[in-house]
Amino acid sequence: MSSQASAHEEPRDDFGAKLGMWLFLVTEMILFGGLFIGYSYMRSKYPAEFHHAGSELNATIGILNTLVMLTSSLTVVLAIVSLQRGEKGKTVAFLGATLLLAALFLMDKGIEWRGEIGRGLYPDAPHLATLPPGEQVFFGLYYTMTGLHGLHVLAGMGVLGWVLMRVARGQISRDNSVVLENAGLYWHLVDVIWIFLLPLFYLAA
Amino acid sequence: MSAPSATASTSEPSFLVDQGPRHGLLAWLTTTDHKRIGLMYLAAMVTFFFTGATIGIFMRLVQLSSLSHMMTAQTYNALFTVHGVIMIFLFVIPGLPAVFGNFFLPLQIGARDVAFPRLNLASWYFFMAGAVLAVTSLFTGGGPPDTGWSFYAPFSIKTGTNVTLAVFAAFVLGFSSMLTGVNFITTIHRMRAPGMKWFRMPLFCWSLYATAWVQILATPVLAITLVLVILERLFGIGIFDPAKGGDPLLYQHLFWIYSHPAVYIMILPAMGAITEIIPTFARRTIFGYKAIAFSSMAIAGVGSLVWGHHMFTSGMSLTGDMIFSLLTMIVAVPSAIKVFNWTATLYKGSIDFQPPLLYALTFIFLFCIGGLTGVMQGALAVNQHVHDTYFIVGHFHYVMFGGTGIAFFAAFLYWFPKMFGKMYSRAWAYAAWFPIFIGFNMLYFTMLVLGLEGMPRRYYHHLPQFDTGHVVATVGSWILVSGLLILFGNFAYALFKGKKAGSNPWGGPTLEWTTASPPPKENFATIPTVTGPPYVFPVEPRP
Amino acid sequence: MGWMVEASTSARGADKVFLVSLGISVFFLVFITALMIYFVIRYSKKRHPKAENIEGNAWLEITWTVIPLLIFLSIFYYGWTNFDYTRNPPRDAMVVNVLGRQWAWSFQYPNGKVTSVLYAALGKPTRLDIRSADVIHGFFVPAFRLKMDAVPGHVNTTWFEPTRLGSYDIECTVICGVDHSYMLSKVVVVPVEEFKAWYFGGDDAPEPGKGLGAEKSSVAALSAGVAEAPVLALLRAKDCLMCHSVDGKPMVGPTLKGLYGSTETVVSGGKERAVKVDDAYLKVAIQAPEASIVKGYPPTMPPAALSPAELSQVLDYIKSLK
Amino acid sequence: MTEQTKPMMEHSEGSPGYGTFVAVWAALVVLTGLLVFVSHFGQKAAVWGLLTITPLKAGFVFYFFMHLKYEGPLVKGVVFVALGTLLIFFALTYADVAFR
Repeated sequence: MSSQASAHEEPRDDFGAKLGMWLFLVTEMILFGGLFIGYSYMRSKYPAEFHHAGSELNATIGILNTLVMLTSSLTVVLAIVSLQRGEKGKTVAFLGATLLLAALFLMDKGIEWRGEIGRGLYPDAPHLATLPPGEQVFFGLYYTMTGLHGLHVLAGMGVLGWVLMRVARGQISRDNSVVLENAGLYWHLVDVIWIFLLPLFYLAA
Repeated sequence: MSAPSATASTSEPSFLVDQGPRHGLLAWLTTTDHKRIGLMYLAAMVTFFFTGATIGIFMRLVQLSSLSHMMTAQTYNALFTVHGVIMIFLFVIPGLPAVFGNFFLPLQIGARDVAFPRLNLASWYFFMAGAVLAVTSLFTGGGPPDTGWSFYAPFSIKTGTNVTLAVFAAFVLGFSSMLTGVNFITTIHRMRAPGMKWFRMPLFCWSLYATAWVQILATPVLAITLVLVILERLFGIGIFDPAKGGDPLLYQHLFWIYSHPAVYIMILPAMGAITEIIPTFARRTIFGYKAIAFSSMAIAGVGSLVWGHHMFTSGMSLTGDMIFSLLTMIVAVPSAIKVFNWTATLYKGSIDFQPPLLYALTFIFLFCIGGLTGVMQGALAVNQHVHDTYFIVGHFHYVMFGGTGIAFFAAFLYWFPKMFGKMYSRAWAYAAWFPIFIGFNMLYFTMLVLGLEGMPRRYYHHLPQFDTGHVVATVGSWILVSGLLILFGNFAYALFKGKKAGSNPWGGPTLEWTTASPPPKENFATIPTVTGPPYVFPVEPRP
Repeated sequence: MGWMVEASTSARGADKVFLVSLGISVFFLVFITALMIYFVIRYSKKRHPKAENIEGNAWLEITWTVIPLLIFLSIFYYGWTNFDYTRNPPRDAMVVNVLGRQWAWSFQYPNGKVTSVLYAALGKPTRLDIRSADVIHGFFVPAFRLKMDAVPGHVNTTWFEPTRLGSYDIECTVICGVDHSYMLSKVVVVPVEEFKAWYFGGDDAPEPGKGLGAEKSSVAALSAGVAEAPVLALLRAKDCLMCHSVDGKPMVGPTLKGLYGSTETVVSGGKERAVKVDDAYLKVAIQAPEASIVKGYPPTMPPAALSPAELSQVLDYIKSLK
Repeated sequence: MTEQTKPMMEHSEGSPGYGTFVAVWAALVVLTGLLVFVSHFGQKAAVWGLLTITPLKAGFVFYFFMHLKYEGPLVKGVVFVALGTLLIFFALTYADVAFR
């Protein structure tokens, strides 16, 4: 990691890289944690409104997306196993599958958002303004949290796509699998966050 | 360090000399050398500090009743907001960790660099990007924000000024802070020299370690809070807007969950630097090494749990008031422990009263006033009176300026010869102390008194009974600034014309003093092996 | 605190806590400072050339951990009891609804009377239910050592029992916009009989507190409407001056100064158009404001209920403000 | 670089195969089904499901997918500190919210 011109090349520190990644994930956990605090604060303030507003969401899409997300997490972890066993073809295939699933997830999400926006359920919409205050907050949180999660999915796709390319070119192999492992850690965290979002929004009713 | 086994050979060129393929400014902007990055932070921060101070001077001038027409109330509100944003996010929070932490953490633990040098450079760019955004927010949109640096909702979501961009700037700066935290923790865990056990680390490193944890655990909450403010302003998501069922108190909780621990991000590295200076000039080992190390961790831990004391008058539940007041009292204890340990370190030493020690002891005095006024307002009944008055303004300037600011100067005086290989004029460093000390107390002690009399903070226009106090404070601000100019003029002069400093002008015991001044690019010719605790005197002379 | 007025029971309690914590603080500060100075002189290089390496002392460490802890905890407890007192109003307290808005306070009494200065009877508890109409404000009476924020969406309660006649400052302590520092008022503490005379009197009941020095303050003069043009009193009574200034200062709404005859961009029905401000426009803008809001201002003005006579009076006044 | 050579050995030997992870995935799907099922029994059941099954699922992902099972005490400690801090943030916020 130290500069190229260095006369004293440091040995690569894979554990250090992983520790750094975990510390970064800590910041992500707390980032969403802040939103979870906000959610629980508001839910304890407006239990009935949250219950009612939750019924406006399409639980089927939410559950479907959960399955997509869980499966994509599986394919990433399988990609790591195959990389460590030196099965490059499988690694590429698993990562490709992950990317496809991620795209499917975002598509689902897009369809869902479009439906809700079509029904006038978005911040500052005239229809939403007629609903009780607690429900407006529910939708504010819903768009913020799923939107931020969606951005993380997008970022994760970027990272995994980059890793996929480098695996295909042979630049990432079993000797430096820590890159893929770290990308995988990030993806799993995105998965964990969705695991929490499902009951908070879709199963609240 | 008792007889570190290796030292730098004097033949290697210093890190200030370009050694890569690139030269000049470009070499600096693309460097991954922690020392160069530290200096780049330093250059930026000194600039911001003087910008913030200039704004402060103007704020004081307005409070002279005869000059109150020099600007409108709107301009004044913008000034105190910008003063707060610059000083807090661009100077005090990153000040010691980003400048001296970057420069000296690897040197003190005997490493060649931090764990992620490129990430370190990225942090600097995030920092500069945030700074540029903050400055841009002054001249675009609806003009500079006028909410105070705390951006309280719902005012911050209603005002027509350019809060969105300013808040985004703070968000980016938070990113820089978090990445630095990740970097430092990994560095301390992975890069310590052979034999550098945890309890052989210099205490400055301990304080950086504690700080880094707070940076990681608290900053994301600020990030998300600021994102919510931006979304609120752009899309009206309604989480903080009472008209839509939102709750301004939720904003305050989230904001202070970060921003109180931020105070400890500011003060912990300052305490660490002081802990380095005192044993060096007392020529004896630190009193109670473990107590100081653990108190750093305790401050980081308990300090993250006291945010509610900013909300005693907000209508929080009485239970909340009680718990947060109790925790606030408890967090004062580890700070007290440190003060006692520092004082005890002077006992039976052989004190060499050099400028860094003078400033370090000044830190202790001013920090005591800051800390004790903190305890006073942690008492609920008193808080109710002094909250949001000049008492608070005085208190946190004692902590942040008298504490972190003075510690920054002390650290700079202490490490300047190591960083640049030059020595400043000690006589002028002493001379600068008098106006700084006198002006500081005239300015901020008066504020404490004004606050008790009922002068609210963030007031463009004050009631006539506060006239005298404001005149005293304003005159104090002039004296203070003249001292600062002498201090930094001295540094600037020494940078170009200073006498050469040896590798260990103070007789410092820790590893950074075993290498050349300024250090070579690789820090150490061979990585030292550590065989004992950090503060061992007498220091054996280097071969 | 000799130089400050204690004008309520809560002030007395708060000051006691303050003095105790101040005493402890000063003691610690002097102790540490004196010790530092003594050590620096006594153990200077010249007097004490050979340092002794003392690594620590467990008993000493424990002592200076436990003693400060106990002291701080007792300060906490003492502060809590006096705080608790201000948060639990007695049942017989008169309830006054306090409303903060940009940038004025108003006080509504149980019988419906509304004032811009808070009247209170000596020795009688007054409970304050504090609300805000827009952003957060802070309700602060230094002489009572009492502070409570006005938070939109919340009702915050506190109370006081005045122990001294007089008029005391009310200040806003939370930054709330451009005129934050002018969001001032007074608490006027009067004898019970005087308060009753005003409270139970009709609209023409004499203002209490004359001769207490209240009228000396510029704020009180403003509020009492002394020597004000009648039309200004009308504008104040209709709450116009809460949002519009007459001296060119920007507030929530556009200033009235220099308004007449100017050309403004207004938004109506989502479209922008330029309008010359004349009698016709002003009449619409006053009576149906939501139809055409000047660009850059929030659409928050309520229609003003003015009689035709009053309306022409106001129009003439606006014309006169060049 | 120094004394922390212990955690370096991690998963290189005895690292789990495809089967383990597929089994974990199946368990996660089953738990999701259970969560949805439970949430049909009214608000109270849904909240209890949220508070018990969801952390369990997250725990599975952390423990197996994110290889926490195979990490040394340091990484486990990092996660523990993060979750502990969040928990305390929640608790102290509720010190206000729950007693209003």
